[in-house]
Amino acid sequence: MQVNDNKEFQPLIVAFCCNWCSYAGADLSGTNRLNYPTNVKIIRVPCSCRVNPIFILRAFQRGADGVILCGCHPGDCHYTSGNYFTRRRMTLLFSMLDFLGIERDRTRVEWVSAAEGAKFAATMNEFTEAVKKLGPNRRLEDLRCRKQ
Amino acid sequence: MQKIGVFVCHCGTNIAATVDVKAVAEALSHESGVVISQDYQYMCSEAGQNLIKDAIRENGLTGVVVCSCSPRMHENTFRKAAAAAGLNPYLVEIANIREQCSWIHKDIATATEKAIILGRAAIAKVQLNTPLTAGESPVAKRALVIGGGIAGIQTALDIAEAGFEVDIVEKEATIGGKMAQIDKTFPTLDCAACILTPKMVEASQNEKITIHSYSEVSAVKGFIGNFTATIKKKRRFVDETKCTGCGACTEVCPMQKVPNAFNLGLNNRGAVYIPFAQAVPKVATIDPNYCLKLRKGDVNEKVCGKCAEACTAGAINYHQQDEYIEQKYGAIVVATGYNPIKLDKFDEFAYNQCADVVTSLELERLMNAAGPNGGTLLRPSDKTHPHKIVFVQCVGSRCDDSKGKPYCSKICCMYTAKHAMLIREKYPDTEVYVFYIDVRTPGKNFDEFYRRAVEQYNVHYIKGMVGKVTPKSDGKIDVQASDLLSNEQLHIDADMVVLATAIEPDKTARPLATMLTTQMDTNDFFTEAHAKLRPVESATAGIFLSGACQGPKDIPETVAQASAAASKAIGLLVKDSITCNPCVAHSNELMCNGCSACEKVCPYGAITYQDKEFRTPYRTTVMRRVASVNPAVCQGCGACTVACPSGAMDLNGFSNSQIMAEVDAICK
Amino acid sequence: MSNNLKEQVIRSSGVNVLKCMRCGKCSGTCPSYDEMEYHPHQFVYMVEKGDIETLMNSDSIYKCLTCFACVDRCPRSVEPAKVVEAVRLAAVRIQGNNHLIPDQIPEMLDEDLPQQAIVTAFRKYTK
Amino acid sequence: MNTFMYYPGCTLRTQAKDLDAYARSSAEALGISLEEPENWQCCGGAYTTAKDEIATKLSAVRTLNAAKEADKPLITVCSACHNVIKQTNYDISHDEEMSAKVNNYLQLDEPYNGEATVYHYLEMLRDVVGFDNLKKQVVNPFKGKKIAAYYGCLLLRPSKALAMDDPENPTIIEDFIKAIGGTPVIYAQRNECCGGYITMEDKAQASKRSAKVMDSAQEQGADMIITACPLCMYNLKKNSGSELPVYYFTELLAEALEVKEADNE
Amino acid sequence: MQEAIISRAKQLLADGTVNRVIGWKRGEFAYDITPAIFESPEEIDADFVYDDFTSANVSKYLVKESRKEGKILAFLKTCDTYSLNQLTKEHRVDRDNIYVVGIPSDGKLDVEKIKAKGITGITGVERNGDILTVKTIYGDETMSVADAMSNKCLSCKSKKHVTYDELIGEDGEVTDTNRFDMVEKLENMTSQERYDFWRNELSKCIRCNACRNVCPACTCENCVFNNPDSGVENKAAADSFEENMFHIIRAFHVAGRCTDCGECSRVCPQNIPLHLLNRKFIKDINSLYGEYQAGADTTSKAPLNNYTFDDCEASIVHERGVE
Repeated sequence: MQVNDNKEFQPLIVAFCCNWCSYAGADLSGTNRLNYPTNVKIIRVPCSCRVNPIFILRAFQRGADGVILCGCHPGDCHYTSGNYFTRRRMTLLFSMLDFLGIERDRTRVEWVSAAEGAKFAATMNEFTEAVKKLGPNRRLEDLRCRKQ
Repeated sequence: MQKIGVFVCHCGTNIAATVDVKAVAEALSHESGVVISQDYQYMCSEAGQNLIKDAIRENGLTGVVVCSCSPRMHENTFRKAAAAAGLNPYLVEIANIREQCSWIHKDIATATEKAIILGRAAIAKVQLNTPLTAGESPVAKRALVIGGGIAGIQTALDIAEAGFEVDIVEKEATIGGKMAQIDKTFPTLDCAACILTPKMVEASQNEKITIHSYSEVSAVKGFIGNFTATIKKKRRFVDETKCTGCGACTEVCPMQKVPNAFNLGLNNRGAVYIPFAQAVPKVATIDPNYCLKLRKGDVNEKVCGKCAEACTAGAINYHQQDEYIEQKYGAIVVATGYNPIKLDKFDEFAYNQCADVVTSLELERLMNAAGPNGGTLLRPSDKTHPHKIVFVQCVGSRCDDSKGKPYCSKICCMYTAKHAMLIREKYPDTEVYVFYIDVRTPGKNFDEFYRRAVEQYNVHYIKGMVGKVTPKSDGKIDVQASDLLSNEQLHIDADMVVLATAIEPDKTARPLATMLTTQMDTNDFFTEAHAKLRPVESATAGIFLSGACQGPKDIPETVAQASAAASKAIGLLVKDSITCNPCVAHSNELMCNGCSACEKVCPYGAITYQDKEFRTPYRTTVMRRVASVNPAVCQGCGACTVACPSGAMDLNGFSNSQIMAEVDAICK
Repeated sequence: MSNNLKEQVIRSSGVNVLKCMRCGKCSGTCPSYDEMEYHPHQFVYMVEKGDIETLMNSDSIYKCLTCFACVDRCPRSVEPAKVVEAVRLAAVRIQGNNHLIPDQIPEMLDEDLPQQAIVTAFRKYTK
Repeated sequence: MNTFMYYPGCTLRTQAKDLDAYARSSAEALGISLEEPENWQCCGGAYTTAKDEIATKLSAVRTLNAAKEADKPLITVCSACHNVIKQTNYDISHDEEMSAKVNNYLQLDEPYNGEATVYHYLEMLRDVVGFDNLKKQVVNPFKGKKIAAYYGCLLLRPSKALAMDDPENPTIIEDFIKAIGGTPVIYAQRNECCGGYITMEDKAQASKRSAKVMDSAQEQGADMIITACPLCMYNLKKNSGSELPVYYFTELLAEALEVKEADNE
Repeated sequence: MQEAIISRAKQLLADGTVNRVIGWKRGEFAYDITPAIFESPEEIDADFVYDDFTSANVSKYLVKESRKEGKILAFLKTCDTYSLNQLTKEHRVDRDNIYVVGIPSDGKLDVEKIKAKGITGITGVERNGDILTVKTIYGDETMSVADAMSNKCLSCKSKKHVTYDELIGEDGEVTDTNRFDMVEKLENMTSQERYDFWRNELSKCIRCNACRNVCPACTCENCVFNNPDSGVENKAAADSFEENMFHIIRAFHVAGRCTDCGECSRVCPQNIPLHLLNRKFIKDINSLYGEYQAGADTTSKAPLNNYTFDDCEASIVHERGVE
């Protein structure tokens, strides 16, 4: 969580992006100068299927307010099948987080190809807004990790 | 103790205009482990790289973080620079502060703040980087080409030319494929046999090439550089080494009612046959479904046996069995080709009801000098000369329903123009109508060719589609069609109808893809590794694609792709060993459960298991099943790392602790 | 108006006219082709353009035999006969626009005419 | 004994009494019991493909539901009834919106969603009796008769819904002809429309269509033509201008089984 | 039943089919039954117990035991056979080294439920149809069997043994239970209500690891929570997040592998309904990817190691029902 001058809540968003599609899509939105908020910080992974649920929980533990996972569109995975596994894993994980009462809008999976710079920016804008509306993550954080 | 160097790039003003690079360098200099933090105009320039190299040498850096453009841009540049200065290239990390920071944000304060956080994440990660060395795996200097059509032949010739052994596996009794059945080729109208058969002979005479005809690949194991294939040589009841191809057996065979597959059943042949005069290998084959002796079941019975009597070379062997050959290959090229689809679902065109409604490939045989009519175009029904011929385009292509194929078969527009032209040339008294939806002629000299058919040969091209073909009692065929430009429904009294039948991949392609763990699309065409940039490679390393097995193609395109696939295969075969991407998975045997979860999600079959002995307390040991990753096969996706419940499986370069360190640094 | 009509026809027919690749096979196969002013492929194209009223005012809508030859043979699964039916319904549903009125029936009858024909014609021409 | 629910339809009660009578007597001879549903209504004559018409489809659903409740397959012999009922059944089981609307309207004890099985009489002969079996029961075969099968449009199309035979190269009536000892004549117009209901207002068009069918059959040397549809029968006989005899397939069946006179005095 | 089991165990030891038996013996109290290894008929006669309190699933012990010399005899209730099958599928046990005798299970008793009726000093029980006679040092008490039945048996999913070498008694069928009712009830709550429910439950966790230690799916050589490289190493929960983390990850790790044996909740000293987490995954898997019962066979692909091209998107979670 970041607090800026006018004290509007600024969520911290962690975005996991696969190297081949979504990270390149993020680069493309940069190349095209398409703005999205500074709240979003990208972590590069080889494939969306590299993202362990533990990473996502860890981000929430350390104070992230939203976590989004981006990968190649189903069928386009550089490694042929990675994102299909991702899709099942994340569907079940998100469903479980929802079951535990964690706000469902804090998590998201989006397929962004290397050509979809505009979609990447739009997705990040939307997601940041959605998380902003939810307010700070309180239900799934480690109090010891909160910034004083 | 870590000694990390941080290098912040201005990228001219690309970064420096929105990110206060000096502030970033300053802030990052306070991070733990950082011993030097500098900024520079252009880090990727030679001077910039020298800055990094000098810093590595002078400060004995253990890790480098470059805050610059996307790693997709210059990661390799900086890795090379590090390696030149003696630092393992995998100890370099990039913080992307251009594409993912300066270019998308406007406010300098927040952009700078974000750049610092991204730098911190890279520093946190690089602390956990380990030096990686790319592994090596040997390459067997032999290629396997599956399919002996023009694609397979061209690929094999090119590979052999480069000095490597090649095996062609062809399921039919001869190589040559579809091109051997074709009469003339567009857009030059030279005779297919005249340009193909020399290549077939060349292939058979090339000492580097081994042709396994009447054979199929029954199993493939291994990985790039190191495949093992099992080839099943089907029994042809003729000893290939003895048969001289004299054809005496084919003449004495009393069973002459076998539909001649080479002529698409338009005439008959014997139960023992040589597919066509220029067949390679020119060896007879007995069809056990028709041979009077073999059909009996007991070959010892005194039935027929005329071919054996006629064969002076003693090549006929009724007792022959299938033979299996196992061979190691460094590269595999798939060239399984295509077939016209079955037309059972399109009987509005009366293909099954009228002998004079033929497919285009059948027309090739009907017009071919070596075909059933010796090159004179005659109606199959009554052997009379047709005076009005209607061509129907897109039969089974571009369909949205289950009857046909959704794609354009690509070659039909051109071969139809060729057929029309050849007929008009040879039989000026024959009227030719072509019903088309679109005429697609992209290709060198293609449209000119089609225009010639219209302008010079006066072929009637009609925009519209045939709706119903009705054979009549007088032998004519009523073709009911729409003419969309004149907005009328036409009835043409034709003598023959030729259907430009959609083409589909050979039926053997799908089981082969499973065997090779390569991808296919829903139409059973092999999928290339990248639609634009890697068009002749499959996504599975070491497997290449040649010809129409990858998608509909004409001959020039097929040959071009065949040579391209060959050059890719040669590029692999010239190497004694291949360098593997070191960012691969590895399993910690002490933690591995041997549960096979990782193996199940691995798209490359890179994970195998073995039983290993482990020490347990009190000097006892226990056998456990543990996973090991073949670094030559693993591509580093990381699917296994998440499937593994104990965390025994981890990924070099993107380890659990590295990613977690990034998460922590960002969330700090 | 015409946009509403187009929507109505598309909804009523359940046909996606955009799937048409303009091959004309429907018109090539249509047994009523010569009786029609507008032909099956034109129905599809004109509905796509939104030019429905022209079709509604044409006699062509009463010439379709609903034999489904175009439906079965269309390579793109467009189902032109369903478009014709939808346009005809749009026409006869207009008050007073029935194409067949009961008073006309007696003179059409002959002793062999099966009532199937009468029932069907009523279904097709009348609302 | 196999029992079916048998739906005759309106025309079989009036102009096509033969079609009905021979169907019944032949079924009896073949050991098939046909039960007529109570208070059946007209099928509607033509199936409205429009998605926004429900009322015109209800009577077919009522018939189908009667078969479902009786737990018997529904059998039809008139091509038009068959077409309407099969299309209704297909759509109601594939189109949720339609099924919801119909069930909302009908308020049956249990919603109807396409559970009933619908057979054409010919399908019953093929799939239940079996043409081989039928052949054995023929006492009066049509030896040497060249018989042309006329499918028309309603029996085969739309093939997705009717699913009776290959719509372009059907064999069911030809196989039937072989079973009763005749020689089938294949001709191109056998699956093209006779002109149908257009005969009401455009005799010329109906004549053109039916003449084309008859000519096509005659050209291939047919001695007679057989059909399952009263309207086809009407158009071919009345409008084609051809002298080629046209019969209902049931008539030939009854004759082959020698039950023709018994029921049709 | 105990006699039949004991006599069969002794036979199989005597004829050399097996050299060890895994069974159960009694602890300090009548209802305190724990798994134990027996190597001789004498040991069996002395200590072997099989009664209404014998709930413990012994299949997990076979991970280690089946790697030892010689064959081991295991008596498995229906639910235990699912666990063993799953372990076989994951190569965690050497099935060839195990001789499985399937025994019927008509439901086991939960002593806590008996105690909750105010009954103490229990020395034994006797079942007579639906009536349970509890013997205590203070005399006999009666209650209905159903009231004393352990929760996991109340929602028994199957009376059918999925693997065995021989059976004692008749085999049953897969049963149709309402085991997802509670999961569904929670799903229909609001997000805040669910959060409150789980906060209340999970905050009771003392990280004793009993759930992990008893779970037949948790047989990792080294648990990720003990692995210093995993980044989530934590041996004792220090705060609410870590309670969540432990249970979410544990449930996720057994998702698609959990046979729903219910041992986790049975052994939880804090009575946290941990099985609901597993059942939530099972329910989701069944509804999203098709019915799947872990342990029903040894060949099918686990749902999380499998996919289809048209699987639903993760957004399905965001689109459904109650927020």
